[in-house]
Amino acid sequence: MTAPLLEVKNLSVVFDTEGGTVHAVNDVSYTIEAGETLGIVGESGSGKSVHVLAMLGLIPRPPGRIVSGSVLFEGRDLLKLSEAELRNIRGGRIGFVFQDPMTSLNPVLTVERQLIEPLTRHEGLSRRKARERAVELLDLVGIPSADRRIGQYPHQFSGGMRQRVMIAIGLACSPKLLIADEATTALDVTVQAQVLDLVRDLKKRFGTTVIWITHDMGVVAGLADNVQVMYGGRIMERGPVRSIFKQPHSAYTWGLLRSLPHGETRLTKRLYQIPGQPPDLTEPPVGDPFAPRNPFATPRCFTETPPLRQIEGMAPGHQVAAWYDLPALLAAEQGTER
Amino acid sequence: MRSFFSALLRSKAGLFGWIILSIFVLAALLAPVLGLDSPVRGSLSARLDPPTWTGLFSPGPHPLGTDQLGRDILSRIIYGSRVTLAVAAAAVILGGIVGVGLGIVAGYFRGMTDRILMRLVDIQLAFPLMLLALLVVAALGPSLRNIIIVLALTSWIRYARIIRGQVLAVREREFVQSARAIGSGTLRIMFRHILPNVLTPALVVGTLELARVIIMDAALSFLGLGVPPPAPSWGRMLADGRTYLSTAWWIVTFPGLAIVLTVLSVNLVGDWLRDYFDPKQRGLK
Amino acid sequence: MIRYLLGKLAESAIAIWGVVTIVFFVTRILGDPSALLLPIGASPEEMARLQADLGLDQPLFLQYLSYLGNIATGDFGQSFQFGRPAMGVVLERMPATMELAFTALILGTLLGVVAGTIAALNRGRLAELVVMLFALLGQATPVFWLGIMLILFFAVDLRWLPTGGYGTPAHLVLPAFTLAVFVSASIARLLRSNLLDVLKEDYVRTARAKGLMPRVILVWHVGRNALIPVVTMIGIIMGELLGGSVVTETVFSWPGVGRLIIQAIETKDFPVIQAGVALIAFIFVVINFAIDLLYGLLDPRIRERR
Amino acid sequence: MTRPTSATSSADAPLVSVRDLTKHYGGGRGFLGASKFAVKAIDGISFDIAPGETLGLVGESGSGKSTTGRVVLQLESPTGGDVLFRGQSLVGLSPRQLKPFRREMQVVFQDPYAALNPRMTVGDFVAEPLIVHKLAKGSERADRTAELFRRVGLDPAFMKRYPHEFSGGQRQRVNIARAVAMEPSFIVADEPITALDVSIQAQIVNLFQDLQESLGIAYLFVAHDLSMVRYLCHRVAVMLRGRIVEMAPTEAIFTDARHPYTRALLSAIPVPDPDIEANRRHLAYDVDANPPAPDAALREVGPDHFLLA
Amino acid sequence: QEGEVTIALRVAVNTFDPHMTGTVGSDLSVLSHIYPALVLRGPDLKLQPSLATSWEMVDPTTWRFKLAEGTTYADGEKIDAEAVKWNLDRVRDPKVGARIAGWFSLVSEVNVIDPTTVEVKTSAPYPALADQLSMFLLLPPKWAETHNPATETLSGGPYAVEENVPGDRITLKANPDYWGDKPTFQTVNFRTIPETGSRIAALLAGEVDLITGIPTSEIARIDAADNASAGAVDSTRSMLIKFNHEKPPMDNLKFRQAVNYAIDKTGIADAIFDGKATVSQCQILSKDYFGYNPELEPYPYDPDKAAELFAESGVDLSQPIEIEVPVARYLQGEEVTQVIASELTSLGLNMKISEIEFGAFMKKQIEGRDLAQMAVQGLAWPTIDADGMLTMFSPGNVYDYWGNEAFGKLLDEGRETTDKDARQKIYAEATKLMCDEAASGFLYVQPETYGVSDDVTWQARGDDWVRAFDMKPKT
Ligand SMILES: Nc1ncnc2c1ncn2[C@@H]1O[C@H](COP(=O)(O)OP(=O)(O)OP(=O)(O)O)[C@@H](O)[C@H]1O
Ligand SMILES: Nc1ncnc2c1ncn2[C@@H]1O[C@H](COP(=O)(O)OP(=O)(O)OP(=O)(O)O)[C@@H](O)[C@H]1O
Ligand SMILES: [Mg+2]
Ligand SMILES: [Mg+2]
Repeated sequence: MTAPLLEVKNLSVVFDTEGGTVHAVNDVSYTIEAGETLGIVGESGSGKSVHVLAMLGLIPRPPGRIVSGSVLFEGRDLLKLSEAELRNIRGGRIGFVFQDPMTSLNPVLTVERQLIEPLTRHEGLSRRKARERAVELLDLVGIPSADRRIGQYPHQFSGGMRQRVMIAIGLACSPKLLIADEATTALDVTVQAQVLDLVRDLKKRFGTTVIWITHDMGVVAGLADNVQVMYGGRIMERGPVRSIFKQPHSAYTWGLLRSLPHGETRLTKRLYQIPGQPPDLTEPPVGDPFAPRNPFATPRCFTETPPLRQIEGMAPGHQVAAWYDLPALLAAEQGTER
Repeated sequence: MRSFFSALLRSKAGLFGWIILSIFVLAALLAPVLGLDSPVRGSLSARLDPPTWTGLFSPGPHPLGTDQLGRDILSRIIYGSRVTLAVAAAAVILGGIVGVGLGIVAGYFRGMTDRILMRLVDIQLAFPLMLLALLVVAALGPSLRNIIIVLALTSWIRYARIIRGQVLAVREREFVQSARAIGSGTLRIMFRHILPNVLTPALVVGTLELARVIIMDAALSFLGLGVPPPAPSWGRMLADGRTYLSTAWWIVTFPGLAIVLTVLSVNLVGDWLRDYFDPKQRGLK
Repeated sequence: MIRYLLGKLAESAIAIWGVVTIVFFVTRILGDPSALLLPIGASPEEMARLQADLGLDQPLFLQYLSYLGNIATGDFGQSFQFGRPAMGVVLERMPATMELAFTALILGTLLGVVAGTIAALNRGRLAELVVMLFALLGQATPVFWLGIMLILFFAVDLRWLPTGGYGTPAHLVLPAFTLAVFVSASIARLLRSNLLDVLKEDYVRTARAKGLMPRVILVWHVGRNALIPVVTMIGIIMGELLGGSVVTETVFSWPGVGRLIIQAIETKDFPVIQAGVALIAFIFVVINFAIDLLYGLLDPRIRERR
Repeated sequence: MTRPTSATSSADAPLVSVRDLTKHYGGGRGFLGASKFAVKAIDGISFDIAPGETLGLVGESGSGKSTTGRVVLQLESPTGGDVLFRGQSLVGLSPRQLKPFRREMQVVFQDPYAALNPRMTVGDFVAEPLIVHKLAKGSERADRTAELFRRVGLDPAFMKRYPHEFSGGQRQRVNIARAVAMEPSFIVADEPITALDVSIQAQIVNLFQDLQESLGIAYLFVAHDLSMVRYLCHRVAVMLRGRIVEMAPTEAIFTDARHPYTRALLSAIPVPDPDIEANRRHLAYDVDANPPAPDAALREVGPDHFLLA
Repeated sequence: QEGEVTIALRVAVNTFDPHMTGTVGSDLSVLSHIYPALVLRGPDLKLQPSLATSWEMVDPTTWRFKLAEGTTYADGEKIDAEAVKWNLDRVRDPKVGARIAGWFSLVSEVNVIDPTTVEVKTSAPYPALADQLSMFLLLPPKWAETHNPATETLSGGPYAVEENVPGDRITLKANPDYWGDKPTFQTVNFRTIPETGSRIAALLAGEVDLITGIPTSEIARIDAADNASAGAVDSTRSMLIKFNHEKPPMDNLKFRQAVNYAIDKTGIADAIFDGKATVSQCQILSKDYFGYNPELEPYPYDPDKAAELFAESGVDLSQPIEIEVPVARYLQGEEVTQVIASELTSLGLNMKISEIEFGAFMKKQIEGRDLAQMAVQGLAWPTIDADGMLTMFSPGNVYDYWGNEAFGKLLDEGRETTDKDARQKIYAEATKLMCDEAASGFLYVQPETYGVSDDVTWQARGDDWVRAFDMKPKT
């Protein structure tokens, strides 16, 4: 096999705040192959956004600080690059799409200007050429009469259209890697569905590698090849999408999936809810961060941090950070209930 | 109270500002018991005596020198802090109360009320401030009270404008709607919900205004319309001493220094208060 | 758009009406000018005659009505002191005022923008401290003090520049700089805090994520947004400079409208006070009109709202 | 529809009735007589909510769902139509006249953080309705507040804290505690779970359900997430461009949707199952091309199933 | 820089019409370079012939002036008896509303005897007429028909206006057609520099040749500079504490005397004015006035005596006593007021200072007749004659608060006679009465301070005139 497109190794990020040091990302490692779509889900505040931003030097510093790790992209360690070198990669080889299209687009600049910026910057296109390309891009993301609308300002676009503009910006320089952080959270389901169709289409046409961060398990199910579940600044589980959904090995993943209504109605039963509160990242717990909320936690979970590894019976590529064997425990439980 | 001091100790700049400001305020309060020379009576024979720093341990009779009438400058600065700080604080607070009040009313009720109040602001803005101050002082005569009124008059619009803008945003916040939904009265909404959320910008405007007002008093004094004598105000000392700038530098330098230090400390304290009153900054757990 | 412009026009008219009304009534509290206009020893009869000549013996309300009526035709009356139309007297001095105000504003804005930017981009470093200390001193130093110091140094000791007066660009340097220090201090402070706010905005992160050069981000993405409140501030400062540079004008013997109005206040030359204040208000309103349009240029959302 | 007589079943009388409600923004008198462009945020909608019932309100964004909630609560006055609470019209009442109704009707907003006053302790915030309506004083008030905290599953020790010290789920609980403080019979919940992450959504939805069971509260539940709507609501109304295009019992909507927009909406719900997702096809509905006809009216097409046609 | 001189004015020139302004220090000083006057007052404060070569009082109410021959304005218009008559008629014409009309209210008739002789009749004896005419500048009558004298000028004197930058400066060029002696300087600049410090700076920077109105403490500093010197002379303005006899306790003679004893006039003159001021000799006239009484001695500074008198006066010293002073009007007037207040305070009085704006002060004084118990004030009379000056204390005058009938009678007598010696005696009596009665607090004669560049010499003078013809280039 060739080298992976992106290899994150032992990435840790902290924020120095008045209230103490927030350990936002703890020892995160994973790889992405070219063409793969990785879905990242997890608790709010579990470090999903921070770790991708940190890779490209986009966290505010201070208070942010990368304590350790390396991020190899096409063989180069992004964390060791100078700001100038990073600038050449950002928006060029790696495209970003942020969550809120209203605040992520500059309200006082035309869509055209914001769209051609990466093109003139990275591809060295002339303004005229860049504009042509920008119109194509808008066309591509499905904005009707792109030629006319490109001269408008973000506030003249609807939410869904703005988000498409964001995606067009992310894709402008045909990046190898597209990182989308909650790119559809602000959209209603019908618009979200259109955006997702668009991304699928792009993947097919350009073979783009995608990191898709979201809360919506449904979106992940429809888009991702692999899923990575984060909690308390750590990766709890990662693996092929089917395997994660069908047979989660982490109690947290299992809890997440269980809290979703599966077409049942109120009359049938109460929704499952994960007990307890998310961890305080200024004093990260020893051991498995999820242990205090985990009904299956073993004593070891409270003392020793489990590594991300493949355990017996798992689908290929499926890894979990747990000291317990969830499917076995579940089976046992079902057995007793019967 | 404990959290107040611990918060203070955490910020060096804030601490510095508080200390300087406290020194001035304390000096102002304690002026009569400090055993100072009279700030208003001088001796003609001691006219324009330079500072006597014969050494820290044997200070001469006039550590900061005397002015053109032989009055002790140290004493005038300390007594002057009473006048200057009182005038400035009164003007800023008066302007603040009026400005914040009207800003909240305008922003909350919007519509006609807002339009009328904002036209008032326009009128006042279009009226050159310095000239307004001069006209009013000239018309009413320079007295401590009139100076305060004039300074407050030039000050309220800044609060009103800024607070109104903030209120327009805050009133759309959902907690305001929620307050309406539980049946809270207008006054309650304005004072319990909106006011605390616009207090920080008001505080910031206040600190800026305090500096401006002190300087404005100096400018009015320069034109002969400041705080009337014999009350020693810093601005007045500075203005009266200006003709002696090249023969007796100490007459203006020390009151000038007092102004700079006060403005500096007020700014630092203002910044600190903004953080202190922001619960987000306070109890980061 | 037309509706917007007409509305603005009406507002401006109201503001100017308010100003001329206030100035009318406040000047009347100033008292009777006849004692000042006549040489010492003038008899009460002479004073009464002068009052009648000046129309000050009429009931206040009638005076006000005829005043409004005259203003509507552009007539601010004869100056008591100068013996010719008050507006003419004021207009004569306007070029000097405008020259000083605009130079100081431009210089001060440039200084303030540079200082504010340096401070914001060097958060927590020495450069920020130095710049902010400078801004603080600019705020806390009375203009007359700075002015006199500059005169003593540059005009008396070094003899590089004239001590005061009006005419050549050399005359403009010191007064403009003195005012500019004051202007730049407020602009630097405001810009710095705006920049810090804007730097936290999501769209700045987007711009960084595009790999744009820092210069481009600063000028196009941060600068434009941070400048919007500064523009309002400039409007207010302009108002202050037009009428409020009295002190600078005095120190530098600059023959501006501010000093003229002060002189008119001292001698109770009502028509000149009224004409002067009204003219300044008018210019202020016009400038703010322009600033409103500039707003639209800077921020398309505002353009839209009209 | 036959009106139930009060003697037999007062329980079946609607708690809230909305009749031909419209709300237009902007508009007003234009300059020189030119009429300004008006946003018809809601454009003639009618529905009833029975005591203890949950009506779900879904639809595209900007279709007027939040506006409906605000107008029903009289936080804004409608342009036309009527809102009846227990048969009494609320429209045109002064704030003073509305005050007794405020005890009965409450609201929970989407963003739990924005809905909390950042400068107030959450204890004061939750206790505020008790003060405004003079329901309790002194230690009794503190006790009642603590009780409310417990009811929504929060530690009463948190009462002295400020909103920023809480997680999203806890904040939403605080909002709910405030809403139930006066034991209302009706709550408008405007996307109360959209801003929360999945694991917390379940907590809040369960809480809503518990409260309904114990206090008999009726909800107008606005949401994007149709699977939650399906879980929580008795009936569902689908809004499009300020109109209700379809309204039916929940199961009827999910199994027997008649309006093409409803179908498009349903088809777009992401399903947390890769197998299903892999073979999904989304139905498109171009609202611009097919806006709800201005002259259309709701018609009953099935038992309690209404369709705009 | 030969042939050019620059003079700093304290206030700007407002109008070019010499009949619409009585301000000597700016308007009239500048205009006196342009328009002729019948007589001029020299730096020694004596009258000199100018347009009028001689003049005499024919009888107590008739004056006759003999004019120089061949005198013209720059456009050739004659400056003859007709022109003088026209000017005197103009200034008295109520329709013109001349501000200085009051100076000539006693003039009843002006007759042209021949082209170079003009006769002025007054309705009552007016011994100071010639002095008054030294401030009266003559406009060209024909020219004035078609021009606005407020904004335009036509030279009839040694200089003509070359450039006028309103509020900033006026440049005068020598008038080549001037009928009199050639002026010393080719160019005269008047610059307006209101701020004292800036005026001094301009002198030291070599930008101006003459400044006036500087604090006496700066004289030494200017002297020390290598390009200028400074000095002071007595002005014609006496500083005094005006008592409001209508308000207690100022009606109490002992109290008034006590105040006079309580003030250290010499101390003020020496300390505040660096010895450049002269203590008033218990009268409001200075040496230059006609009618000055050389016999009087100032009240000595004697706080003990003052305390005694205060006690004897029976006045309740705890009552507040207000002392007013007009703002920025008199040289270091506010400082002097503070010294006075502090000296009186140290004797147990309850003093309160009010600085008020001059216009308000005048209004209070004349119309309101409501001066505070004391007011620091300076008085000068342009004709430098006891008649005008003392009249301000005679009953019936708008300025008077004293109401002393005997004093009023003396002044009436003085006005009715034209015999110099007789007048002198009457005024000696009047001034003595004022002194004995302590009619006011007598302070000092305000010094007229000035600074001159080393390029020129200037004959310092005590009235306000600043004129290039009093200056000469230094050789
Ligand atoms: N600027 C900052 N200063 C301090 N702490 C920060 C900062 N930015 C992020 N954090 C902390 O880092 C942690 C991880 O945040 P991150 O934004 O990555 O979460 P997330 O998984 O993206 O959550 P969400 O789903 O809500 O977007 C959080 O605990 C957050 O409080
Ligand atoms: N105060 C207002 N002034 C003007 N227009 C408004 C106002 N509030 C809402 N609107 C407009 O009314 C329409 C309906 O808005 P509303 O917020 O009710 O939609 P919604 O269905 O709640 O949307 P979302 O799902 O995005 O919350 C929108 O077009 C909106 O822009
Ligand atoms: Mg995130
Ligand atoms: Mg909504």
